[in-house]
Amino acid sequence: MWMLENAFLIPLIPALSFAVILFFGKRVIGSGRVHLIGITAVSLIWVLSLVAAFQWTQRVEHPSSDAIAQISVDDHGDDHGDDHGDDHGDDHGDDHGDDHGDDHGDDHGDDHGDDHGKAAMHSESGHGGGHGSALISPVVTSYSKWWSNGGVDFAIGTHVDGLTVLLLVVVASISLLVHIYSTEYVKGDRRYVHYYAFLSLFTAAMLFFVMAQNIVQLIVGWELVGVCSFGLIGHWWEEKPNTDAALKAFLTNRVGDIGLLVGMIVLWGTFGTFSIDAINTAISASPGTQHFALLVAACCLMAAVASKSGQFPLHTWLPDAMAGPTPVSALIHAATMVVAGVYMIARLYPVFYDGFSIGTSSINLMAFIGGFTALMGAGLAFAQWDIKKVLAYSTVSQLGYMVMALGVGAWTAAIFHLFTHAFFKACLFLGAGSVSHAAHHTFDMRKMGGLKKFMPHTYWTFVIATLALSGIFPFAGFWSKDEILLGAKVGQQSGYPLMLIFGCAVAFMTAAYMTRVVWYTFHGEYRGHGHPHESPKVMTVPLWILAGMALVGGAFNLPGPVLKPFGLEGLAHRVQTYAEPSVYLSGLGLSHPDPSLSMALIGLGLALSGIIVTYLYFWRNMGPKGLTERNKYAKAGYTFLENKYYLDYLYNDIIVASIKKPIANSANWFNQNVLDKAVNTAGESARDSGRWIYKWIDQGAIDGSVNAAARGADTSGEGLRTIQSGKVQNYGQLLFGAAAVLAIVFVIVI
Amino acid sequence: MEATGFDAWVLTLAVFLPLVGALIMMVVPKAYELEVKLIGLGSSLAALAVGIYILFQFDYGSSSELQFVVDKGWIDIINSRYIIGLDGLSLPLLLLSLLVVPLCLVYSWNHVPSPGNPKAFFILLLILSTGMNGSFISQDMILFFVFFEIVLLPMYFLIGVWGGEERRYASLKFFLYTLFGSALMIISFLALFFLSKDAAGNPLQTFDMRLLTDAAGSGIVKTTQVWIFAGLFIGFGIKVPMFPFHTWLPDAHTQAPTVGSVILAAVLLKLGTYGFIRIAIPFLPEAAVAWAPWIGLLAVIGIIYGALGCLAQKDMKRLIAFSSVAHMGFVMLGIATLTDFGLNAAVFGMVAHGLITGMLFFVAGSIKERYHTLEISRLGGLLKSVPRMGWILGFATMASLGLPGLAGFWGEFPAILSAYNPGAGLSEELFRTYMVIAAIGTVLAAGYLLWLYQRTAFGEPTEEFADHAIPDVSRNEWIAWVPFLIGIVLFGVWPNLIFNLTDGVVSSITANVEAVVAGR
Amino acid sequence: MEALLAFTRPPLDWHALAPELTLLAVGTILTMVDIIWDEKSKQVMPTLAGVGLLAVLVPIMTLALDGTDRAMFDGAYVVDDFALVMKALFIIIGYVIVLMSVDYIRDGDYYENEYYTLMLTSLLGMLMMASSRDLISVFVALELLSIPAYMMAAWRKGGRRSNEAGLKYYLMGVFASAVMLYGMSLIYGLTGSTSFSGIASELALDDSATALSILGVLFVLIGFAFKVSAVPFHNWAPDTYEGAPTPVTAFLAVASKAAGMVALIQLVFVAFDNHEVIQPFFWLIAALTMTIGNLIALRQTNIVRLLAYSGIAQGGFMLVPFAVAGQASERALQAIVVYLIIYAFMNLGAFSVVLAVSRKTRSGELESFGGLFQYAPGLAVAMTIFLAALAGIPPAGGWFAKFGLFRALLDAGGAWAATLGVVVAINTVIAFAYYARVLGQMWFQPIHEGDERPVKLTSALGSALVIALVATMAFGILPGLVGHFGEVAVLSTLGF
Amino acid sequence: MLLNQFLILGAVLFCIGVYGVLARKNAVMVLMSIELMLNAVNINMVVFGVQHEVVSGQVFALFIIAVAAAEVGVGLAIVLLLYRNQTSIDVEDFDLMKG
Repeated sequence: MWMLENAFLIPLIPALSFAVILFFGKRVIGSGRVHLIGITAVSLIWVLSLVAAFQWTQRVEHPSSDAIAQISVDDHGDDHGDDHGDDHGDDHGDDHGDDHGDDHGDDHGDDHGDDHGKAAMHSESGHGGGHGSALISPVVTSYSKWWSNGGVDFAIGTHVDGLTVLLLVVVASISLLVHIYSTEYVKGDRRYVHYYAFLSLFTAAMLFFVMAQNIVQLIVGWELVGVCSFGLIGHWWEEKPNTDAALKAFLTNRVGDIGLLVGMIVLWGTFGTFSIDAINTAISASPGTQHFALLVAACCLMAAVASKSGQFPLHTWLPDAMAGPTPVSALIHAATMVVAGVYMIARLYPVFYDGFSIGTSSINLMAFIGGFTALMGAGLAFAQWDIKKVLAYSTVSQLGYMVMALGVGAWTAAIFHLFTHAFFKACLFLGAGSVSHAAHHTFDMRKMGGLKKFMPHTYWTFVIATLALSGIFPFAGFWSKDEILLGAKVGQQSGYPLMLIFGCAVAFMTAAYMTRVVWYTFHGEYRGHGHPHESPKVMTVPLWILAGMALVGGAFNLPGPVLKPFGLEGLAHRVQTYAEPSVYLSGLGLSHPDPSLSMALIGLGLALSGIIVTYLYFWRNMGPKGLTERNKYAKAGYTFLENKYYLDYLYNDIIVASIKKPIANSANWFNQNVLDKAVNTAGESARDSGRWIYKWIDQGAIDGSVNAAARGADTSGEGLRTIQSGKVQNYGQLLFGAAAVLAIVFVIVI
Repeated sequence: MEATGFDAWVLTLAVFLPLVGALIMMVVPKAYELEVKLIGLGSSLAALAVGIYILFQFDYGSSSELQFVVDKGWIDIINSRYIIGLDGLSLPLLLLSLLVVPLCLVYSWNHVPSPGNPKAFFILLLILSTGMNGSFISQDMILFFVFFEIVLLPMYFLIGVWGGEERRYASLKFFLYTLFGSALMIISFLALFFLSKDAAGNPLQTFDMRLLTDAAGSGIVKTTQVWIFAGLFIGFGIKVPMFPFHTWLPDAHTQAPTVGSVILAAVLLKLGTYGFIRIAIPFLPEAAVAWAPWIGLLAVIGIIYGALGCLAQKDMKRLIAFSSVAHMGFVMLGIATLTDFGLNAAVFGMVAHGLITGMLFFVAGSIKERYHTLEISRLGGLLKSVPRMGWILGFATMASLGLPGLAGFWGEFPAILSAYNPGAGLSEELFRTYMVIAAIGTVLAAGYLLWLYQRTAFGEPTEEFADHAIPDVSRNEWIAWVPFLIGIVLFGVWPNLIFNLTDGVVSSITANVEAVVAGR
Repeated sequence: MEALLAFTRPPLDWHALAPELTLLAVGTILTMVDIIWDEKSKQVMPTLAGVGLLAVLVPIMTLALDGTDRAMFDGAYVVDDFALVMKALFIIIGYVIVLMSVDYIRDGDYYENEYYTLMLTSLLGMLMMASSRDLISVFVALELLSIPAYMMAAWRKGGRRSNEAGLKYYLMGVFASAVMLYGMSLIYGLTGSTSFSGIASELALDDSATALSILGVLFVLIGFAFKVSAVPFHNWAPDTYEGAPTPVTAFLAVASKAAGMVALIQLVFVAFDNHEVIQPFFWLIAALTMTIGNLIALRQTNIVRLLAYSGIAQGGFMLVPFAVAGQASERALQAIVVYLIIYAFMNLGAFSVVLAVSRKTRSGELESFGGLFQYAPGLAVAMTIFLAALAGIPPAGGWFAKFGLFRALLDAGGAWAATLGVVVAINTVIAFAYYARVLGQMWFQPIHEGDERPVKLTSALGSALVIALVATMAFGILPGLVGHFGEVAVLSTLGF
Repeated sequence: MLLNQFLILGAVLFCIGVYGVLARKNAVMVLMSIELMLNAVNINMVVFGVQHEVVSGQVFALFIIAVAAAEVGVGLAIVLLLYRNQTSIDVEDFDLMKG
């Protein structure tokens, strides 16, 4: 398990490549070739992360021997979890096997882990903790003292478990593809070197964040990725809009960071430790004991999540962030950085689970924010003409989906969706990039159309990704979305009906607006100018790879029943098995809903209807105008036309009328004029109040009083000069007068 | 434990070598300009070398004890002695001030601002450094007071002679403010001298800081303590500067020559906070507890207020100056919590602010030198016209807004953190409120700094400078700046460098406070 | 006839009188020399005077080494350590003033010989003042030091300003001394004794002060408050200082103020010990003097006049410890003496710089200092140090003097003392405001009338400057030197 | 003996003197008034001396008389000087320096 204990190497490599590129990029290597360093570094960590992932699976598959002793202890917890729902014997047993593996491990692991951890702290010996806990705890933490302050030790190290390696793989893969893709996309850019330097830095920061051993590291990584995003959004800083967008992104995130800081501090104050492992263990050991503190912390952290993962109401920076280069949008603002919030929730899940009492409630802040964001994002996606904006809002919506999933207790589903979404959304963005690359760097869909025949690769990959996003069987999105809906339906102790409705609506709308995009971009007549052309291999190959993942990504967490016919039940729920930190979650009594065919069909149906309706709508509108006459024959009733008419009607008066016009537009209006304005005016008003205070309070009152005192002294000096009349007899009078007065006063007083 | 042999001399050397250099320079005629400069640089470098020697000789195991102690008679008649010593609290600050001065000399080697006269300029800088170094190592209140005051005149002349248009007003304001503060300060010192008693209850009648720290204000009734603390509070608070005593700072900074601002920001302001930690709190723990809520309040007001002030500025240098008010607010918040956590954060904040804001002022000065203006609206596109400087500015900006991994963050974050659990039975609710406000302050900080950066560095250069060929960072500037940049990164990545040093001292201080509060 | 024969000369301790006698001899020699070769003697006069003054230091030293307190005329005239310290101070001041005067008097072709003779006479009065422990001797000493000073003030016979200065100084002086005498008469009437010790014991008898005693004490104190130009008895000072020849101004501002202080010390700490009037009176006077002196100084444009007001304010600082004479007599006395000594040197230094500069610019206006730093950096730095000392900024000497004040106040403790302390603190700030105007002229301003000619520093003036500079810095860096004298004074006066 | 009468006489004389000093414009008259004050003091001294039956009072008086003579001498000299320079001995006229 070497890789797991020395995972710290993984962020180190891109960090080095960043330094190399920045300092030797121009001089030594030559601007044109810096990408080589970046790509080498990233492919290296890609390999490493795969190794890590493999070793992790080994680790889960073969729990260490001394652990078996504990089985009996955990059985109850498990059976309890599995009680409700129809039982599939093998599945059951299978679960058992795994759960034993994890569960008994944790009881042990924590103590040991901690002991060793402490030992490591005291002896300050590098990975003592790691080695110690590696044997038995599913979570591999290895850390050493970073700095200590007032008796509080701050560790730096890695916290590797299923979730970590999953994110490792995602980040490394997509970063690698983006690196390759960019070599063509930003070729000959004015700041090629800086571009790659920042890509490396971002990768390093993101990995650092993912592997954070304690919440302080979480904060550090969180901020660092934020800065990289700032630098890359403002990559073309000559144009003011870009820098505005960059500032907006950074400042909005800073607002969330208030929540982050405060929330983390509350956690620290409550549990007296920074270690994620310790905090989670503490909560799952005795749930509910710290409920209020956790509620506060969770609320604060939600603000952070909202800002980083573009949740309502702090999402407005994300669409603007599209000002950055498209590959950056794919990497940072679709696949990795923006899911940092989701990741943090998952990472500190006990906090939220307990704080929002997800287990018992049937609605809670996180679920609602997530659901609402999903709905709103989807609605907004309709109103956009800029293809990247559509994708951005779609990202907002999907992130909302994930947050909602976490809010309803469907941990695995959320992470699984995070996993799949990363690939197909990256694919979509890169596709969009490829399109604009072809169509003279425009992102306006009204200037596109009919690109299908010019750029088939882009088209097909885009379609695949679209299907995946829409959740069409058997594409990746289908499986993950299905699990989320299922989770919303079943919930923990009670279902989340509202979330289920939101989920379904979003499923439908997603399919609809994505079809719209596909339509406007690739079908119909080319409305732009010049001759679009397919992008070169270096761009299309990554597209295909991602498309492939979008196609098969679902396989990583197939439900048991699906595999049963093939006798592959052993491969069921891999993500759940490997990624889910049952160490922490089991203590919370988190249960998994059993797969249900009906739910899957409903989800699929919604998606399909969305696509069909949209397709027909456009198909119909583009036909010869004779069709409108046929409308009149509706009553005469050709079933086929009726159907069409029915659909048409449906679309026009229900979908379009209900979604596009009121909801989407009003949502858009609200978004632009209220939320966005609010964000901007917040800045403005701060600036104005600053001016006011400076003018009136600082320069006026405070400084004024100081200067006034000085002036007062000066003028009184001037006044006093009059007693110096120059007439000697006045002097005498003053002298004797003073003498007399003093005499009288003293005689009276004393 | 008095130092012996050479060790007994190192601190004295570190303090007075620059002064010796200055005296030699005085007698060398102006005509030999180069020689004069070399003597100045040499003496300051010699002092720095001594500092490095100290760095190696320092016993980090017992960083909480005074080391290199010298205790010689000075003014027997008032029982004030020449006591100097160095512990983990003084070491970083001493080194900072030892480092800054030679860098400033290098920076202004060929760029002594008008009206020129490098000889006088260098001499004043050296005298200044003597005063600063001395303040950080003196363990006798009168000695401290003398060094504390020595820095005034040189800075007054630096601002007044080599400053901007409003220089006379600014320099005088700076001087009078500080003079007032120090007058009240000396009153408080004397009150301590007469009132504090030792454990046995008989009067100490000493200025020896070590004894007074042990006495911890015993024998002084609380109300009196509060009054004495008030004197110290004003004396140090003006220097920090704390709201509402801050108004001298923007003027002084704006008008001062570049190195003047750098030294002001990097070292002089620290004298105030250092005084709080070294003198005010340990000597008068009870009063400190009584004052802490108010200090905290003023600190957070300063944070928000300074930030808002920054947003209002049109002049780059003035903006940076106001940001100092905000940053020192964080430092004071850390101090106000009276936890060793907070005090450590405060010390770290001092060093970090010294490096970062010093760096910012350097850049501002160089920009002024090239563009002859610091009006934000007239600047722009620095990244295009002077890319390297633009990057350095961006770097310093990021550090200043508290980006993790750079020094600034470790001053801010622990300070905020410490407010969650204030020490010495201070009201948690109150300080947690402060914590949240301070956290909001970080947003504003990001706001004004990025706003500054956007308007100065991003975009295209303004027309008036578009066609000028403006030189990028020069050799001397590199020499002067690189140490700052390295320091910012180094402390950001490895904060323990400082926390390790200060922790011992600070925890003994807070333990003392806790004990006293518990005891009475 | 019998009575005449019955007269027996009181025992004279010649050694004790040696300093006075030497000074007298020097004065006489000067006069003789002047009478014998009048014109030719001009060259040697200053030298003679200076050497003579230094000669006076010899007996003072021997007495100091001998160390026994000597009293004569049944305690009316005492030579103790305090007296010796003060005498030494007066002599040194006198010497420095001679150095300052040489070129001034010579260039202005005034009567030289008489000038020095008169100055020595005035110094003689001061020496007496230091030893007087009796109303009569104090009075005589006072007049002996004042009357020549009147004439010196009016020394520039042709100059109307000088005449006016003389007139004002004279009229106010004699008026004040008349008031003082009236007070003395009342005191005498109450106590029936003229010796301080007698007065003290008598006043101590009646527990609460009678109106008469209050009146008496008050008038006597006022007489000397005038001498130290305390507000509101100060008006003469600015005019006289401005009008009088600058060396004379220095003499008045330093020497005669010191003499007044010496008298006050004896009166307050011995004669009127713990009288009810003392503390409130001095609290008020000190506060007024500091504040008003400083405030008016803010508006001055003439450097000498500015220094005059600064001198008034400094006098106010010196008066502060009297306000706590009761509670902290020891530290108070110490503070006054220390302040007196340091003040003497820093003020003399400032005046010598003014002399040096005005020799070139021929003007006493503040502007004449413009850009001094650029063409005479040495002078500028020296002036900076003296002003810093006056403002009380370490390491220049003044800080220790101010420190002494605070020390005395804090030692006394209590609200009134603390309040006065704050007043002092504020006044230090105001004071720097106008010292800074001089500094600003020297450092920040362009050269006055663009004339860059360097300032020619004559040897005499230069040495005066050096003495003052060395003393000021020494007292600042090693205050122990001066502090010691303070303790000596305490010991002998209060018998601690 | 009638102590108080003498004291009152002294006081009255003193007050007259003060008035003269503060009110009369002619410098010579001012000098005279000062003499008046001094003599008031002399009366006090002598009377008190008699009352206490010690001689020091008279001695003091003698000293005062002597010193007063010297003072007046100087005073007249100054007045003469003034008269020579600006042909006026009105003390009101001498206010070159003020403020």
